[in-house]
Amino acid sequence: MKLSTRMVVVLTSIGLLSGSFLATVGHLTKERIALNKQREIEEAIIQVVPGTVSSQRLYEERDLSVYGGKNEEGNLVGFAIHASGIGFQDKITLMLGTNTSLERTNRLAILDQKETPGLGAKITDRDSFLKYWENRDCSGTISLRKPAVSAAEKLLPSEINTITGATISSEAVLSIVNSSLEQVREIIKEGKLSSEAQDVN
Amino acid sequence: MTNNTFILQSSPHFKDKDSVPKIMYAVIASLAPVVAASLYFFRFKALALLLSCIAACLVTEALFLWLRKKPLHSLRDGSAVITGILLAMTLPPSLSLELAIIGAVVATAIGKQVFGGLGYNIFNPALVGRAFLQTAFPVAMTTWIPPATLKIQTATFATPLGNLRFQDAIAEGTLTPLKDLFIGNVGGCLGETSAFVLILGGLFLLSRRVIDWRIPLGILLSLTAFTGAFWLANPEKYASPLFHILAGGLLIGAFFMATDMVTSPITPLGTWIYALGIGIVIGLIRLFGGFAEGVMYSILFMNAFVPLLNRYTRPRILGERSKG
Amino acid sequence: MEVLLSIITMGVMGFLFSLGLVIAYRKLRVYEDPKIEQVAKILPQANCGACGYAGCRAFAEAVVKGETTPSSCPVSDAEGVKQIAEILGVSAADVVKKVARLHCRGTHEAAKNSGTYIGISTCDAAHLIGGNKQCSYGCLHFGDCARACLFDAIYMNEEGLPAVIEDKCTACGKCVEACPRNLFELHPVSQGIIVFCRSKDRGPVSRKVCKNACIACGICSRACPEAIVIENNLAKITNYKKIDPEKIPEIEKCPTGAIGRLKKEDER
Amino acid sequence: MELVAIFISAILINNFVLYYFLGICPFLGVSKKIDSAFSMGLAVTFVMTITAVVSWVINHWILIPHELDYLKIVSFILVIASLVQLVEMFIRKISPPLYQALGIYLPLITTNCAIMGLALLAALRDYGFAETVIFGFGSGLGFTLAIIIMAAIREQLDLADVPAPLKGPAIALIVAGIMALAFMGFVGMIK
Amino acid sequence: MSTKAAGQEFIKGLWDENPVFRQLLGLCPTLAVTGAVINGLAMGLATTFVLIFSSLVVSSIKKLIPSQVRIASYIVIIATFVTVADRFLAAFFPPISKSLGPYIPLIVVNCIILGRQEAYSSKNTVGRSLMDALGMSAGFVLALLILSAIREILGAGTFFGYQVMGAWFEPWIIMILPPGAFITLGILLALALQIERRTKSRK
Amino acid sequence: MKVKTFAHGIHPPELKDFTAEKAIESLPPPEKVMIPLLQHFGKPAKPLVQKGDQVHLGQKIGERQTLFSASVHSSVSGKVISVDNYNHPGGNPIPAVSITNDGQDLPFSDKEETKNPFSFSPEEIRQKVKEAGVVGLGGAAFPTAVKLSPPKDKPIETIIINGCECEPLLTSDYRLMLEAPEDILKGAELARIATGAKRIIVGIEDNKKKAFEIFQDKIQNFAGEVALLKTKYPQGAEKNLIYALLRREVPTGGLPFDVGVVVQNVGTAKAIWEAVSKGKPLYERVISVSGQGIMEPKNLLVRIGTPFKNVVEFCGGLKEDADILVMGGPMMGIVQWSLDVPVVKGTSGILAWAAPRPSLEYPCIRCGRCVENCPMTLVPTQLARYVKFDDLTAAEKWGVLDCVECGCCQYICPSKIPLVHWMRVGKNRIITLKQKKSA
Ligand SMILES: Cc1cc2nc3c(=O)[nH]c(=O)nc-3n(C[C@H](O)[C@H](O)[C@H](O)COP(=O)(O)O)c2cc1C
Ligand SMILES: Cc1cc2nc3c(=O)[nH]c(=O)nc-3n(C[C@H](O)[C@H](O)[C@H](O)COP(=O)(O)O)c2cc1C
Ligand SMILES: Cc1cc2nc3c(=O)[nH]c(=O)nc-3n(C[C@H](O)[C@H](O)[C@H](O)COP(=O)(O)O)c2cc1C
Ligand SMILES: Cc1cc2nc3c(=O)[nH]c(=O)nc-3n(C[C@H](O)[C@H](O)[C@H](O)CO)c2cc1C
Ligand code: SF4
Ligand code: SF4
Ligand code: SF4
Ligand code: SF4
Ligand code: FES
Repeated sequence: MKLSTRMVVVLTSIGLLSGSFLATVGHLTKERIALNKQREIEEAIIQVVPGTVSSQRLYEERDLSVYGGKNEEGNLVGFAIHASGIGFQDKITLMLGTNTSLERTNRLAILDQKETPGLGAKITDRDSFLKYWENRDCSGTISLRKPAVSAAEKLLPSEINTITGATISSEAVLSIVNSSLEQVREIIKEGKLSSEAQDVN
Repeated sequence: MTNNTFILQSSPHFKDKDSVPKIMYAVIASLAPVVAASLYFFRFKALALLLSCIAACLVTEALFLWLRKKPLHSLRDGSAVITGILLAMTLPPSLSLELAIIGAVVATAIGKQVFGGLGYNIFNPALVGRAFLQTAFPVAMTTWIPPATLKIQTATFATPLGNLRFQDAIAEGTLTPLKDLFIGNVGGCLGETSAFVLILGGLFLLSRRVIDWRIPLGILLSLTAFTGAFWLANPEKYASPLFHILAGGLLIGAFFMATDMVTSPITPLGTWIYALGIGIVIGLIRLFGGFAEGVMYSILFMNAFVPLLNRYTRPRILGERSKG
Repeated sequence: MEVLLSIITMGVMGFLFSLGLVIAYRKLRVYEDPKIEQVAKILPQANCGACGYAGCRAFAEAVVKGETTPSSCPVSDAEGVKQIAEILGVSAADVVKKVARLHCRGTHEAAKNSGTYIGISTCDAAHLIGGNKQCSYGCLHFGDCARACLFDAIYMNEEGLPAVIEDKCTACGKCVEACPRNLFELHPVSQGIIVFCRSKDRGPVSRKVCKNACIACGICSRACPEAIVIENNLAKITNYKKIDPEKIPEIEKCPTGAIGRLKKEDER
Repeated sequence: MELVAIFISAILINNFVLYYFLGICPFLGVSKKIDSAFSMGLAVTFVMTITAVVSWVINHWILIPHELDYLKIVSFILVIASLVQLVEMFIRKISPPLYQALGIYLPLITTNCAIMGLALLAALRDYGFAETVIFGFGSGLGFTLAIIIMAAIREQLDLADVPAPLKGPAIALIVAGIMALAFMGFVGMIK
Repeated sequence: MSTKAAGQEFIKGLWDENPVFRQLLGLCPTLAVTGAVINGLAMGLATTFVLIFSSLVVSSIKKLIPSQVRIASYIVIIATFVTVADRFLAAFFPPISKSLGPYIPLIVVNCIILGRQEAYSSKNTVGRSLMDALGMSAGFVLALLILSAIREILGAGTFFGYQVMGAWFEPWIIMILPPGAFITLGILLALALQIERRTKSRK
Repeated sequence: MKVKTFAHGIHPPELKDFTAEKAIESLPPPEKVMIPLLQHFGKPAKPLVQKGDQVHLGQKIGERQTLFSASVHSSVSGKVISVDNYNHPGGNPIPAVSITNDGQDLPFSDKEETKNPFSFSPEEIRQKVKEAGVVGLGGAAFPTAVKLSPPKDKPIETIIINGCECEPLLTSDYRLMLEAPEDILKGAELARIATGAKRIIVGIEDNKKKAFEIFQDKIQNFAGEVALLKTKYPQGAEKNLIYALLRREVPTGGLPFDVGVVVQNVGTAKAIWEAVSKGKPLYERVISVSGQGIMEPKNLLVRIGTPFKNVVEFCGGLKEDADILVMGGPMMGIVQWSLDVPVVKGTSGILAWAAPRPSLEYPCIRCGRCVENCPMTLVPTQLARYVKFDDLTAAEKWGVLDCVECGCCQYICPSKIPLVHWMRVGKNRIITLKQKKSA
């Protein structure tokens, strides 16, 4: 065989072999990976919209998705807003649960962040920062309380305590929440929230 | 006729009396009012931090000299003491001594000795130590206590710049008055609170020609221009250049730290670029960055450019035709 | 379907890629004589430049192209030269092993200092201001030669003079170049008699500044006039080959020891 | 996120070398002399920008529509490798001086994680076309900035009394560490 | 191949030819994923997997591949195994996959792997290549473990996620961040060089 | 009057009081002179005499060999006792003619010049200067005849007479300016004629006001002016002087010719006058013997070839604590380790003092003072580092060859780094390398 032909043949066949091998592997893992992703979302929805049994994706664009959580009867119990934005150093992705009228928050979950450990990373702290987000008034914009107050009762209904030493991260979370709420209201007003939403599972 | 034995050396045979230790001790002398002010405002805490930083710097330096089998007399050149003093002067008064010592060790070891010791380091050692601490212990390094002279009891206390950046001080009308900034009756790092003593020390260094006047001048000019532009455009949102000059570590940085000869350019043009660059970066960080204060970062950032600046700003040799 | 698609994609990519490579291979191949690589492997890789080329690789290219001969590498030993010659299919020229020799015995003790030297501790720097020795011709003791030697063949002995370790010296000549006073010269290893002085001062002067200086008394040249003459107040060996071994004891009667065979401390 | 923000962030804040640790090999290997560092920086910027374009095209025109996600790694690396080769040949043909300046660095870049990392990060972040290109170009500039500063510092350190075991890569890494510290000052600037 | 020789093939990767400390290869992942020991270990194992299988494949089909397309073929082979590793982690260990981010796919450009194929597998028998790959991987894993242990213990006070430092200990956050990674690796390299110089001068 | 100057430079202590007010005395000719055959910049002269020959005062004993060379003349009458290597204040032994003085000072030729010197043609002037072996007395000892023969394509416009004497301690030029202003100006006028220049400028530092006033008075008869210069070192360095007076920059690697200027020292000007008007060869010169280590500092007219020993003894000898002996000025002079060296044409002074204990050398702290003060606007610290680490290409690129070795950088350096020594080592290495390459 001529050298050039051999080159072509060898590399092509390696490509073919690799392709088929990968296709198999890809095929075998595809579902599981999709499942993992979906489970992550689902768990987050269940966490931020208590009472959810099944959920549906109602809207999707980059950096913003809206899910609807339904209870056993199939009634909508709240929205789960999946949004992201830039934090102190890198992207923060979160999921916010609200009631059906978008007036009160249920809970907040941080799905992904690369903030400074021990500082900005406190936004994932369930016992402090995330706790302030439970059951807040979000009919207007939510604001930060600076400096933080020790007793949570002193906060206004639409206020969140700032993390001491991590104002930037706190503000980042706040602005992601506020702007996504704003967008979702806009979307609802324009009637773009899909009615025949796909089931998440 | 004569039994004199003579010295053999290359010309010149006259030499100026100034020497490295003399320069270093002049800097230490100029820091005396700054140290005194820090002792006055922060009392015992300042003394403890100061002494432990100096001691840790000297011990680390001695250790390296011993490891590298170098004569110990260079401990006496005063540069390690300056590093210790300046590091201490840039620490928050509430910092624990262990952390301060870690900072001093890092300053001397990573900031200076790994490069070969005095004269060879690229980055300002004291600031390397401080930056290390700030990144390693961000909470401890941004927790402030009020000066002893204020006689107030609060758990958290903001520095004038923190107040400006994170507490919306202008909108709330709680911006620190310039007079307090000038005298030093404010929170902040040990040595940065009183603008008055810093200017005193700086003028002393300028008059002794120890530091290059271009550096403080360049920093002040570019910072004034930068912050001034925003202030003029929107005084409701941005503080005045004078506030920016008097608040925070600007003066100690401009007079004592950016001027460190080892880590600043040797050519006049390079020095200008370096100084103007520092001012601009400080402005950027203070106005738009994630930190209230940017002096440390901007000096370190521009330190990194110094070799490049030295290389590309070589003065034109007398009689050299300009290229092109 | 999906599997098929991926197989096709990969196959096509592999095909295209290999095609590209084939073209590249055809168009861009640069021929290099494999001998160059072989020769380069044998060379000592000291990259000292003594051969006159920019490093061993350049020398290898030159040898293969026939611009120079294998034995022009002063560092390679006879074995190496032979190997290279075999690769090239030429015969190796005979190599005489040479070694660097110092022409000075101005030890700390023998040669007087002229003053207190303050300055850069290199020989060339000291030489620029006239040196730190009363003798203007002798060794300055700062060891530029030892630093220049890439093969660690020179060390500064306790008496302040450089000593050559014969086995390590490759006769590259770096020390010859480095010495500002030209005190080194390459001699065949077998070369027995050496003049250990370069002073052109008149006898009384040289005697005053250095105990071991040649004082041009002429004992050596009278002992062996066919090979040794006195020139510029200094003994000079005009023809090493003509030195009669029988006369060596006679030559070594030199009152200052400025001529003779190597002594123990001159080499290890 | 605006394009400007992506650009500045790629240069100063999320610098490829100093924040993502990508392209450390050329960063340490080719930073001994300013001139070669400069050429390397240019070559990387060039290839990064092109890679950004091409990887976006592959990802969005072939892989995503056909759900061939698992071919991403293989196809990116193959395409980048062949692309670099092509570019090399092309430059050699059209501009010998440019080839002189960049040529020897191009093959080095093929197996450099900065390039591959760029393609993967852009895909991971779901950037649009313009964003990807700006991201690629900015990251290249960020790399260039870092490597030039590093080269100037190392040229200076060649004339310094650095302790023997620290000479070379060790001191370069420590310098990179302090540079990373200094660059942290810009963090938080993009919101 | 004698067991002794095999042992040597293996041992050299640990120190004499340690890919990180001695050859300065694969520094990007070394720096990037060593913030936590678990990540370092996962990266090490993934690399090991890719290295071993690529070496096996390359050394067994080396005769078939013309040298002009060898790099390209190696890349395809390596990329295939990297994809396998990547998919596997994503499917079965999603949290690790997430925290390693793009660095698993980047194994494909890890210089260690291509370098070993070039320098070793393409010239040696299957058995020797296997031992070499094992040794190199062990060396790589070792380096990752040392670096990540230092970083995690100092940076978070934990080891494999378990608290090992007392409550008094204030974690050095810098160690988890990029500057800490660079400086620690720089110091480790210097130490390695110093040890090497010592042992050499003793010899 | 506005004082002219240039940027950079330093202010070392002047210390001119030792000898400024001391009139020039003649040193009695010694019993034996050793006249080196190389006392100038360039190639050594070829000896014209042998051991045993009888020579007269002013007789040519060494013939110039090439263009860049100068002839050498006997400074006494007597008998040649040897032609052999002899100590030279430059450092390394040089062939020298040793002559015993018979005390007669028999002149070699006594034909008095009758023609009006100003009516000589340029060529005649050059010839006479060449015959008289005149070299620059300002330091570099460059053959003056060469300086008076500018290339055709470089018209000369100005003759600058360098009366700066910016080196501390030295006062020989100052005394000459006070005692022989007319000879100097006449010499300058001859140089003007020889080069076809239009005018003469005499540059004098403002610490020599007396000389300045005398010259302002005398210059009336000549086509020229006197300029007052700031007292600063190195005001007398050619390139800086030209810049200070004319704001012209001599191109790097170029000569004053390139900007239409010839610079001559005051002593040289006087020597030109004497050579042309009296046919007197350069066999004696004025030197300052000064410094705290000399018993009685003096300005002396000394025969070339006189051993330093005789000169110093005439001035009362050395003090016991004197531990540095310098030929030339303290900034650029060359150290001597023995008094057994002859005065040469380039000897402007013999100085001795007790040097302070040398302070420790520190690493460069990059204070930039050397950069700020280098009159050539070089970057000395970087140059020294390049030389130290043997990066000669970089050193050359950064201009090490443009260094005039003035010593400002080393004077001012707080780290006490031997910067000038490094420059000299660097230049020497580069030049050796180049010679090797061209060979
Ligand atoms: C190394 C380092 C990391 C930091 N990381 C964060 C972070 O992740 N999130 C954050 O909001 N602030 C972080 N900060 C602090 C901010 O820069 C800024 O000082 C803080 O947000 C001000 O908040 P405060 O007013 O509550 O002190 C960090 C500071 C340092 C020195
Ligand atoms: C605002 C300003 C401040 C200055 N401050 C100083 C100073 O503190 N020290 C100084 O030496 N020169 C200072 N200068 C520069 C001097 O005015 C002068 O240009 C310089 O010292 C010239 O030095 P030289 O005459 O020794 O060459 C300053 C210039 C300006 C414009
Ligand atoms: C640093 C330096 C200082 C000098 N100072 C003087 C001086 O003070 N007076 C002087 O006549 N020449 C001085 N010279 C020499 C002049 O540059 C120049 O060579 C001389 O004036 C030319 O005249 P000549 O050929 O008659 O000696 C100095 C040279 C240098 C490099
Ligand atoms: C004007 C001046 C400023 C200095 N500033 C600093 C400083 O900011 N930080 C420091 O560690 N050392 C400083 N030093 C001391 C010394 O230069 C420093 O330790 C060197 O960088 C060590 O090589 C300073 C010295 C001088 C003369
Ligand atoms: S430098 Fe001299 S001693 Fe060393 S190997 Fe070369 S010739 Fe021999
Ligand atoms: S032989 Fe030459 S180079 Fe060697 S120490 Fe003596 S003077 Fe220096
Ligand atoms: S570098 Fe040369 S010209 Fe410049 S100050 Fe130093 S000695 Fe003078
Ligand atoms: S004057 Fe001395 S210490 Fe200052 S920069 Fe120059 S060489 Fe360095
Ligand atoms: S491992 Fe990242 S460039 Fe080599």
